[in-house]
Amino acid sequence: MPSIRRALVLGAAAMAALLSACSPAAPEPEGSVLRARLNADIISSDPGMKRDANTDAVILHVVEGLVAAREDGSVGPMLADRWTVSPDGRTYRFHLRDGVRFHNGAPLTAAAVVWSLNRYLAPDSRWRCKADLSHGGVAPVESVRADGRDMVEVRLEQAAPLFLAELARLDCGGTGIVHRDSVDAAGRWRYPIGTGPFRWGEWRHKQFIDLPRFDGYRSLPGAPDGIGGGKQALVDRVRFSVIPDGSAAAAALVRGSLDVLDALAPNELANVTGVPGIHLSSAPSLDFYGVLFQVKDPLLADPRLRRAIALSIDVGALTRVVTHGTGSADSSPIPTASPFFGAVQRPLIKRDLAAARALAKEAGYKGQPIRLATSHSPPEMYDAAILIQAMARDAGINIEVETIDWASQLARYTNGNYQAMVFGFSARLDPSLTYGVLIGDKREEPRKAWDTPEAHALLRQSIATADPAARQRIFDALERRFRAEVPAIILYNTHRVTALRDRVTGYRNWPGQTQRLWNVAREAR
Amino acid sequence: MTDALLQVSGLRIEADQPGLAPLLEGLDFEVAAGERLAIVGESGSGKTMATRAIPGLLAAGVHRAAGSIRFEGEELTALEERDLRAIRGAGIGMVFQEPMTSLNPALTIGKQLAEGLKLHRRLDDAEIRRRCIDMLRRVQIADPERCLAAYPHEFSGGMRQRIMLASVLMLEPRLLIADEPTTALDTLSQREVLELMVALTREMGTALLLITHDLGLVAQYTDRVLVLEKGVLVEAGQTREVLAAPKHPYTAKLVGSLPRPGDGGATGGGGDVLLSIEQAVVEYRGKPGLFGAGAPKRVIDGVDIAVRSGEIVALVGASGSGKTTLGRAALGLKELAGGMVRFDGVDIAAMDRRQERDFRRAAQIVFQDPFSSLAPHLRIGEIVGAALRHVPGLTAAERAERVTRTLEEVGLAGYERRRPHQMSGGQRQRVAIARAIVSRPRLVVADEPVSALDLTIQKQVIELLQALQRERGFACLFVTHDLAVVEQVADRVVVLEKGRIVEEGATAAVFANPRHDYTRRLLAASPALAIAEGSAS
Amino acid sequence: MLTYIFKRLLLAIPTLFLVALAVFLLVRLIPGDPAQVMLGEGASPEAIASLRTELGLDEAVPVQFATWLGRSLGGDLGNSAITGEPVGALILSRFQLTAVVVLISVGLATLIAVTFGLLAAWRQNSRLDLAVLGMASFVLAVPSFWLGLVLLLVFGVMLQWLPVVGYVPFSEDALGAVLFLVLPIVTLTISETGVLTRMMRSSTIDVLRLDYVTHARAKGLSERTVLMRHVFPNAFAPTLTLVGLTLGRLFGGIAVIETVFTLPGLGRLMVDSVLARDYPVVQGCLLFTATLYVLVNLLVDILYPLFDPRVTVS
Amino acid sequence: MRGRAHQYLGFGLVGLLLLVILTGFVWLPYDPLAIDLDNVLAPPSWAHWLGTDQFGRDVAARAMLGARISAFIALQTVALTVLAGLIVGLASGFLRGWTDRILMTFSDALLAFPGILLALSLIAVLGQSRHSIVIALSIAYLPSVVRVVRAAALSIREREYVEASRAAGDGPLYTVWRYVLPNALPPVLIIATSLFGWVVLSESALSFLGVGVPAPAPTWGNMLSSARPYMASASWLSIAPGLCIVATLLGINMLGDALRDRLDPRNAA
Repeated sequence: MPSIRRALVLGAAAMAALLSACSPAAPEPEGSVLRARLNADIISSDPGMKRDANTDAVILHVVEGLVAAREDGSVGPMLADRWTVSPDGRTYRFHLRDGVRFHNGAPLTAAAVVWSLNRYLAPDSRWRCKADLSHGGVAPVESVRADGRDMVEVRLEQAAPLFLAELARLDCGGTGIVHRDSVDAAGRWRYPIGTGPFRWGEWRHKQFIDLPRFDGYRSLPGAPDGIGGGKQALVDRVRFSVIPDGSAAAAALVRGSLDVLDALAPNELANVTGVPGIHLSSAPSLDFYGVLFQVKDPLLADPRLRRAIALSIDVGALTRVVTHGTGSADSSPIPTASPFFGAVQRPLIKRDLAAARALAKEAGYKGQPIRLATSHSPPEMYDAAILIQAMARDAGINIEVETIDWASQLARYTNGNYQAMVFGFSARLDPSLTYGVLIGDKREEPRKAWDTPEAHALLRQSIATADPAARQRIFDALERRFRAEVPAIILYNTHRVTALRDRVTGYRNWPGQTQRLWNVAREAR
Repeated sequence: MTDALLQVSGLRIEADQPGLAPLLEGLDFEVAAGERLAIVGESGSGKTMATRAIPGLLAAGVHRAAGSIRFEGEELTALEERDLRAIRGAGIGMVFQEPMTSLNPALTIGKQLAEGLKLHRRLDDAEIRRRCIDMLRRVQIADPERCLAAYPHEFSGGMRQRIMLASVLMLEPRLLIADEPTTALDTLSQREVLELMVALTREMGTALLLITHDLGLVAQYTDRVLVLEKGVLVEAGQTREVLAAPKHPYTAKLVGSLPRPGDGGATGGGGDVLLSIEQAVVEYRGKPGLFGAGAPKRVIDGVDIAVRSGEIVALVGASGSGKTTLGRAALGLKELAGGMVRFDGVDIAAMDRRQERDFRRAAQIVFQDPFSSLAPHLRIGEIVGAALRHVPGLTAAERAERVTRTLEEVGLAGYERRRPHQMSGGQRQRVAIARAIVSRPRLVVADEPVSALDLTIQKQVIELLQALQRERGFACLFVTHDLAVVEQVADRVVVLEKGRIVEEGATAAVFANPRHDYTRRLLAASPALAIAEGSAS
Repeated sequence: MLTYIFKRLLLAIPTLFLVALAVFLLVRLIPGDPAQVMLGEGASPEAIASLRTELGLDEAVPVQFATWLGRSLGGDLGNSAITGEPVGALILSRFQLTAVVVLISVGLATLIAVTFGLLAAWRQNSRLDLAVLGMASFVLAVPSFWLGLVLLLVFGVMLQWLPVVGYVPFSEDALGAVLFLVLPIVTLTISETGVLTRMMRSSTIDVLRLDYVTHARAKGLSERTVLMRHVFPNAFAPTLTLVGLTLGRLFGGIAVIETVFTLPGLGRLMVDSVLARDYPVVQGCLLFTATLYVLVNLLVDILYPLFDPRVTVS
Repeated sequence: MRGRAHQYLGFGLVGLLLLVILTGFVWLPYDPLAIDLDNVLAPPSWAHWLGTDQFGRDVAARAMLGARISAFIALQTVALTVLAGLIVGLASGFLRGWTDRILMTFSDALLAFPGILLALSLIAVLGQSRHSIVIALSIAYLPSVVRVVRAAALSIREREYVEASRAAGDGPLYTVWRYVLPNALPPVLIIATSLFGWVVLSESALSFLGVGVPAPAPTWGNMLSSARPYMASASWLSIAPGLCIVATLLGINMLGDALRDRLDPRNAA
């Protein structure tokens, strides 16, 4: 018996040791804290290098670029308060704002900007926009140089109307300008020392990222607009908690352990709507979801069958159910919130079962199964697949849903290894970029769904054209071709829905889909 | 017997499940202080239940329905559990049958000995220890100090039963209930434990209630005897009188089934050598160590035995002598590490397929445990028929016919469709015999074929085996620890001790004039022989 | 004893090698790779190719395996392909939490199971036994994540007694951490109690049938003493083995509970890493849990003789 | 008595399950795959006894079809695992020696693999389908069955009737087939019933982690996991499949207990 007791005592001691062996103490955040949620941990703190949407959202609180995306998709000033473009469209001269300082107190200089830009464009850089801004890209940069203390000059190899839009791209970290001390002596990344309203604080992996207020922040004048405009940190600290599970996050919000629950999954809306003390903020996104077809597949090579499937789907009803009434049904790749969403883009493809049957028959379709790949990331893609399967069944089209995990889906998307696939594309601010994800040469990039010479030509035109009216005409032409060829069926654009505790004020959603916690206040209770 | 120590009257025990006949009915008996009383009966007679009811320790599922139990004038059935506990151990001690399970494997001997004393006598630890050591010495445990710190599994069955005895008698109870205390032990330990028990109880003036199925022990160690049959007391009286002149037919049957010298007797067969074991060595692999196997343990060490056709050779020895292993080796079921076994002159390890098939048919075995030797999922007909699988040229009908006839011969006509669990132990052993003889073997190895059976059944099975052997004339290697049986059946006897032959010869000669000390001890320890001699004198 | 431990560890080497090889091949058989996952939907083929080179994924698989195995033997499990954190440190930090939850839960479950299993068996067929057996069977039939969700809903959301997210390490906010861990621990405890209780009950019933229990009663010992001294240690030995197996299983597999309660534990790390194709982390985790499994079983075998001295370890 | 009551409850619940499955072959209240977008998340009513899900599909019909699919997956898995387990376990336990050592090393390696992760990776490799789930779960549970069979084989090979078979000149394969296998079946039968329950639970846990049986085919597991976001707002979605799982497992476990009592040698007549 004593030996048993000894064993128990030993066990208890071991447990106590384990308990106390946890990481060293960190002080409890003081002052006002705004708590927001991320559904997954960020991947790195290096803007636009190793990234995903969460990473972008967090990093954009810390760093700022020369220019910034505005809510209407256009580009406005940020660190540069003004700029000029040479008549040949190849030289951009940016004037830096006065009095802007990095988080370490160092002033923002042209030299710092040049250093940052060159780091992004360096040969070994993995910056997301590097390919676009290098030789062969949409806006190839020839050189970057400082002109005095507050002037930066960028020369391009050719005129590129999309150059500023590239610089403002959220998924490239807004081309955020960081201080040299963000990397160590060996050139390895440490953490971002930027100019944003919040400083880089503590990143506890898979748990949280703390961003304290930057007291020396110098705001642009005026109202906030997208990533730009007037920005102010109204709380002492922002904490992004990593909560992968949606239900748990909703419960946390209901409990009051969260202030801001962004990117609320549509199927979890019901958990927070109508709960006292919680209100919602929503805005349409510039993303789009749809079904991609592999036009090289023997069965789906026939556009009539693709059209038949499109005609069998009730896009409106599907959108309502899948997005729980939050999304906008949209048959065009151009999002409803885009300024280029016009009369040609607006009409939805109407469900017409008789026409669908007729087309399928014409195409010689005899009930061969069509495999529709989908995943649970996000769950709406899965729901959409289920509905498409059920709706196509009504038109005698036999779709088999194939659920795979996100990484597998991504691999198959990249290789073009699918018959049909429900897929979503994150927000692109410019329609050329939106079409760019669909149009491409399948031999070089098998992931591109649409590969006809006419589409290539129109896309190239849209990139080279600066006049909005001319561009609209190009996009209208693209739209007509798209609807005739049906390389993909577009279903909807989501709305970004954010649930907030009532004590949180000033939060606004925007089409860029990132949560913005500047200008947001939290009343003490 | 006015001041009886224990008075049981009108005891009735029933199963909890209603509607069943009582398991024990109207039992009356008394035990006087210092008296030695035996309760005998075969399995299912209710003898164990009767004694468990005394201190109120009936197993779950049965209960005392009526009757009174008075111990030292006190009515036990009326006592509270708490008061009853004060009597258990201190007043009434109990020793159980199975030495392997009656000591707690998780506690040291010292702790198990001490806990009774601690409970019933207020003594300090040093005194308890002193008494424990003293008691262990009295039950002849060699190194009592070391024993106290040891765990039960470190001891043999006989030693454990002595330790049990020590732990019970240390409390100096007035009554000791010993339930088949030596049944699970081999002949030698059996005698030693019983001698000790009798000597110690006599010394302490403790009454002994000995429950057994073995009339030999009754005769040797008790004053009075009660005979139970199916829950009813059929006869009671002075041991000597009851055994010499049983009044009840059941008692007579019990007494009649005791093996007696000269009974039946040997067949005196003996032709050519059929089986010859030459310089056989059997080893068990040692525990595998980190680098290869450990040192092998030699259990049979250079044994020579020859069995002639038609002869019965008994292989005797205490447990651990290697007799069972040798029986298996004779049939090639245990690999030899040295020497060889010849059947009809051919080395069985070097047989070709056809020879091997013939050998397997010609040499059969009957196992000790009728519960494990019959495949539980097969019918009797299939079990017996399995032995004919390798007999060439038999049609299915002929095979069935032979099975039927053989079952008739062993007295189980019409049992083909039954399954083993529907049969009694004796019947199963008959099936095992049928399986062995159905292929008309020339050699049967019988490995303790009756030691797991009740006495009356033992007698029937032995007689059956003898009759068949006489009729068919097969040779038989009869492995047993029971010398009474040996004397009854064997032509020759081979005595095995620690894997070596210590004595061999014609049965009568060895019994009359044992030359080796081990043989003499075996003979002396055999209670059945003692009673035969006792009643003769 | 030391020889025995040494020998057992030596025998575990082929097992662990097999595990390592299997996981290494398995993760590479799954479509998709970390480079694609990290760069996402809009990445250019060149970017993916260059990242693959950087991660060493375009070397031959046997070469990759040899390199990884060699480093692992030296104690270096490599760095996460996604975040670049050292895998060893990552596993340890996540394992602390899982270990705390699992150890406390299994400890509590064992305590409950032993108490009720013992009592139920002691009063076999009584109302108490019926209730215990019924509860144990019921608990065994409830999916643990469902149980967790229901508890979360009731105690976290409806009654608001306990926090639902925001695990903080003990060192930062001991009370907060304890409160937060209540629900996961309760869920896991309930889930594991069923099978342990049934095991304890049936092995107690077996022990109660043995002679030494009757012998102990025949000595006049009280029921309490009989149960605690004579029944418990013997009946506990098989349960202990089961506890060991349970520990081994749970150390690698409370991903579901961790998902429900948003715990940054080892199970979640493994599932996330598989889904993100973070090969080094998956490999490291598997090697870690497999080693742990071997060690826990070794520990049980070493502890076993305390309860059953018939079994010796050498 | 108690044992009886449990047995009857066990038989009753399993009988109910069978009844539901069989009824499902001839009659379902609605087409379990048909969506009705005007009637989503309807609470239980006379028209829809158990309500409708987020696509307006009838929960009762889906639970009935789910019973068939879940039970079928469990049966397939159990059959596959038991078959493989018997082969490996018998080989290991009867032959012993090197065969045993090698097979046991593999089995230990499998055991040391966290089950859920093994299933997750295997399903990712094989592609998400019913077959993958059956195969993955079979592999994950194989060592448990192997252990049981091996232990049984080890003990049976020491029985005297096996020796009797050798003494009669039977070859090892015949001995295994005729004597070892039939007597190893009772413990296998008992673990098979437990296995059935584990598989139902594991399938639901896999669905919860997103790799269960692919839609639109319903299983209790994927119904439960897709009901999860509506736990608070449409609780009927999770109650029906949850109760189905609990009832089935309860029934199966009690049946297993009854079987155990029946097959326990101590309780044999």
